[in-house]
Amino acid sequence: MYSDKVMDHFKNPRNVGEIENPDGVGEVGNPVCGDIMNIYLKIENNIITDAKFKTFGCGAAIASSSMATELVKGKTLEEAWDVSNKAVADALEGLPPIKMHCSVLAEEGIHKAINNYRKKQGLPEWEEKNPHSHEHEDVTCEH
Amino acid sequence: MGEKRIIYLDHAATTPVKPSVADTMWSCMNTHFGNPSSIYRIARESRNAIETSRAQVAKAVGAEPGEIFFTSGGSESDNWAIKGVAFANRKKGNHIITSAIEHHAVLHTCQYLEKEGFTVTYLPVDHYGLIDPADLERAITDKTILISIMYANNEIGTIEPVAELGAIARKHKIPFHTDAVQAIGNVPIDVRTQNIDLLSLSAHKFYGPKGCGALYIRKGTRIDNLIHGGGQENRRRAGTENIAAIVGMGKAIGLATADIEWHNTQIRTLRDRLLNGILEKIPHARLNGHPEKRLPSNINISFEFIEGESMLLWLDDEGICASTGSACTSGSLEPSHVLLAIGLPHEVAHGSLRLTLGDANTEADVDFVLEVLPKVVSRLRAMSPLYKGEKEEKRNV
Amino acid sequence: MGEKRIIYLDHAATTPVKPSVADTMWSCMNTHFGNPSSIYRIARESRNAIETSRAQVAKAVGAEPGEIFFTSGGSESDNWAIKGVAFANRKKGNHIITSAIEHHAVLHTCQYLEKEGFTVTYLPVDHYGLIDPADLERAITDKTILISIMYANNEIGTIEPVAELGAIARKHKIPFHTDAVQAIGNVPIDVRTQNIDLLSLSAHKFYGPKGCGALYIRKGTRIDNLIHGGGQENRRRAGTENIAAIVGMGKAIGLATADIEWHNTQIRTLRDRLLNGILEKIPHARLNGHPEKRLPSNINISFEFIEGESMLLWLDDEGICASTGSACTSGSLEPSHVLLAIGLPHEVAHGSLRLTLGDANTEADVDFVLEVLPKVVSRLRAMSPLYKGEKEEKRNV
Ligand SMILES: Cc1ncc(COP(=O)(O)O)c(C=O)c1O
Ligand SMILES: Cc1ncc(COP(=O)(O)O)c(C=O)c1O
Ligand code: FES
Ligand code: FES
Repeated sequence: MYSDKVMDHFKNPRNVGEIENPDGVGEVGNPVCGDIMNIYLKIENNIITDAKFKTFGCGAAIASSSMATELVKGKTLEEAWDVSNKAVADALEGLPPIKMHCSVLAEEGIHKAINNYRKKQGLPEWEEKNPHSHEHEDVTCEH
Repeated sequence: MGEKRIIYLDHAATTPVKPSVADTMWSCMNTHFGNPSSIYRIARESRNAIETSRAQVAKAVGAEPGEIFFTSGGSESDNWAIKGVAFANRKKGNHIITSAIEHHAVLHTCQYLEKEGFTVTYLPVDHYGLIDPADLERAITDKTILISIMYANNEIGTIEPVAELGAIARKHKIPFHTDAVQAIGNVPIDVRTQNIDLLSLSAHKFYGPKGCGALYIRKGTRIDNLIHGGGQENRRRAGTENIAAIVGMGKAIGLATADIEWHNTQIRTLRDRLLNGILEKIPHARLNGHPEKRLPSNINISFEFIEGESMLLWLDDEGICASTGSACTSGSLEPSHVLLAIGLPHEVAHGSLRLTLGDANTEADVDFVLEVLPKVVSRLRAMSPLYKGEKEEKRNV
Repeated sequence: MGEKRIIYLDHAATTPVKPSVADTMWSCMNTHFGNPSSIYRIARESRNAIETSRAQVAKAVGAEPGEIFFTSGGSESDNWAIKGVAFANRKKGNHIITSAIEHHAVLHTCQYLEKEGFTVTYLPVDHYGLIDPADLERAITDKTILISIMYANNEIGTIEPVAELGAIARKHKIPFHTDAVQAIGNVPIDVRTQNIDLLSLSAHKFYGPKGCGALYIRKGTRIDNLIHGGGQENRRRAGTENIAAIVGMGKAIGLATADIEWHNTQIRTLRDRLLNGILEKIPHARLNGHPEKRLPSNINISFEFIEGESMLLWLDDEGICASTGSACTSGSLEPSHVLLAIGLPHEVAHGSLRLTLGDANTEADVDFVLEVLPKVVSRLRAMSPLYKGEKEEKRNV
């Protein structure tokens, strides 16, 4: 069901944990649906110098968190903002269709953390291109 | 990867076919291929083989052979019982009573009937998953034409007070169906003393073949056919008989019901070793289902702060086959309707694990799980945002 | 009695499982027992095995794998197709068109639907058992929601003009179902070019296992489920998958459709030897069904003045397995509805014999039948009050 890459990031997740005094925090998901993702960012000079996560969720959710944090490390905030859920899924060598929403969650986690940082800096928040709507087959999750 | 030792703990999902049953089926497939409806000798041999099996199934539940009808499995049996009785009795009424924790083969069939103009009452259950007979009695109206309550639950293993429920149905002259797919072989079943009018079985749950089941229909019960056509199964279930599977089912049910007491003691001992070990070693874990009125092979346990699918993946990696009540295994949003019905919060239901033991499991299997599972739970808790760590653990234990 | 050589000539009733298929199933039963809905590795292996088989079945009829749904056999497939489409489209209309010579799995299902408020037109057939496409066109009303016409008849072997019938259905945008249980392996089937929306198959008719079939459902066809429950078969057919049988079916359909032309030539040659021999040796015998548009393996022949069952008993005594009407009608008083529909008088219909050849039959088998059958017929005619003896025979020949 899962690619080797997903299993690798599930079994050996990178960047698990919290950052002390993070510059940006993103909390997304809902325990009711079985998924919560917390993303913590360290940001210096507009560059993400460290990223960590904590996730309650399925294999795909954990692997997506791991991959997303890997992808944004070292990127500027603009570059990190453009890391789409598809990029996360592609980097994981694909996700089953019904698990795509777990990668959406990762994208949103990063976005929220970035906006949390911008807000603290007194900067205007960036707008979500596709506001939260990840689909589970025919049901769309509404929080 | 290499061949890894497999520890199969998902016997409620399906069981391996007993080698002796598989061999019987294989030789049956190679000898008794004649269509039992035909007139020549090899066809009569097929017919005899089927009738022997029918008698074995009948004996296992205390029915007459003429009351046993072979089907393609538990789902077909449930669908047939419910739709068949509902449509045949529509002139009398349109009300059906079932429970909130039935298998989907019952629940989705009832939901379908709701679209067809029937009204369905879904009885609630208590925290153990037990149905209160008084609730059943209260739910009955003069439009009630069918009561369908499962014998034992497939997820949490709770055994319902079937004889009592059956007695209430009988008193009100309403046909009583029970889905005994999980119960057979674990509980002594007697359709006469337990007032059961219809009962569903599925062979692959007791080391028989997949794709074969049976419906017991008490003589005199009004029921429409579900599969129309040829005159097989005394004109009640069309389709060329699956002789090999039917023979395999007969053999398997004989073995499964031969010595229930002894078998249960064996498996319960092993189960309790596993259950107690888990509860001892892992904090924030709770057993779901009734502590005593439960299938001897079933453990269903919730681990707070973590999610089921990720547990399963880790266990699979160690060669352990288990299942969960988390919706994430199926990618749907709602976790198990059974766990919600017994009052578990969504996030706890998501962290549930079902381990169901079988004949081939050993103490070594149990001890291996007791070694692996605590590590898996700790590892997942360590990355869970819901888990506040050691401190909370100490406080709550 | 001792072991007698069996000459099996009832392949339309059922076929023996090919040894290679039986072996595959046996080993599958012993290795892939994991419930395909589960998440662990051994379950994924089961799932892969099923998907391979689905692709094989799809290829055999020119469908997409996602349009193939496994069932418990031809009867279930027919019931599902007809009831499923009927109930799902009831708001549009309540009229169904089928033919007078369908298998009981179709006919009895239609009769059941008549009780449920549907109207059914049973198209007549000509003396060969052929349906006239113009009759179909005329029968269509704006309430017609389903057309179900079999591909090839199981008794007389006549092959219907399916592509033409399908084109008419398509033109009127009415779903077109065909029961291809007897046709597969004998006729090249392509659901796309033949305008087929639903198609029934049964594995035991092509040397696969009993209790396993498939329904092809063209993408976009509105159809209700017949067996509700778990999410198997893409949520359209509940029940734990019969993995071994499904794998066996895939393998068998691959073998059966690999080289239809060659296979047909072989079997037709043998069949014609038998048919011509019978017509030569036995007076007052006539072939039923179409002389050319017929299954290559099928002989259906009426012998005047005698009755079918007594023929079968004599043949069985010689080790020859044959049938009269369809297997499922045995034990009923009415002769075959198919033979009546092609215009046979009752008494002639009663004296009909069906011989259906298969892969293992040899010239020696045929010659043995040609030796035995004339004696059987003479013996029975000698005691028939209808038979006026030699003189009449001479007059008519
Ligand atoms: C034309 C036709 N349709 C349907 C069936 C039913 O198939 P099964 O007996 O496998 O259910 C048969 C054979 O019995 C048949 O010949
Ligand atoms: C309680 C119960 N009922 C019905 C079924 C359905 O049986 P099957 O999958 O054999 O159709 C199952 C198992 O899946 C079950 O556990
Ligand atoms: S957070 Fe609810 S499904 Fe995504
Ligand atoms: S967390 Fe539920 S599907 Fe991924």
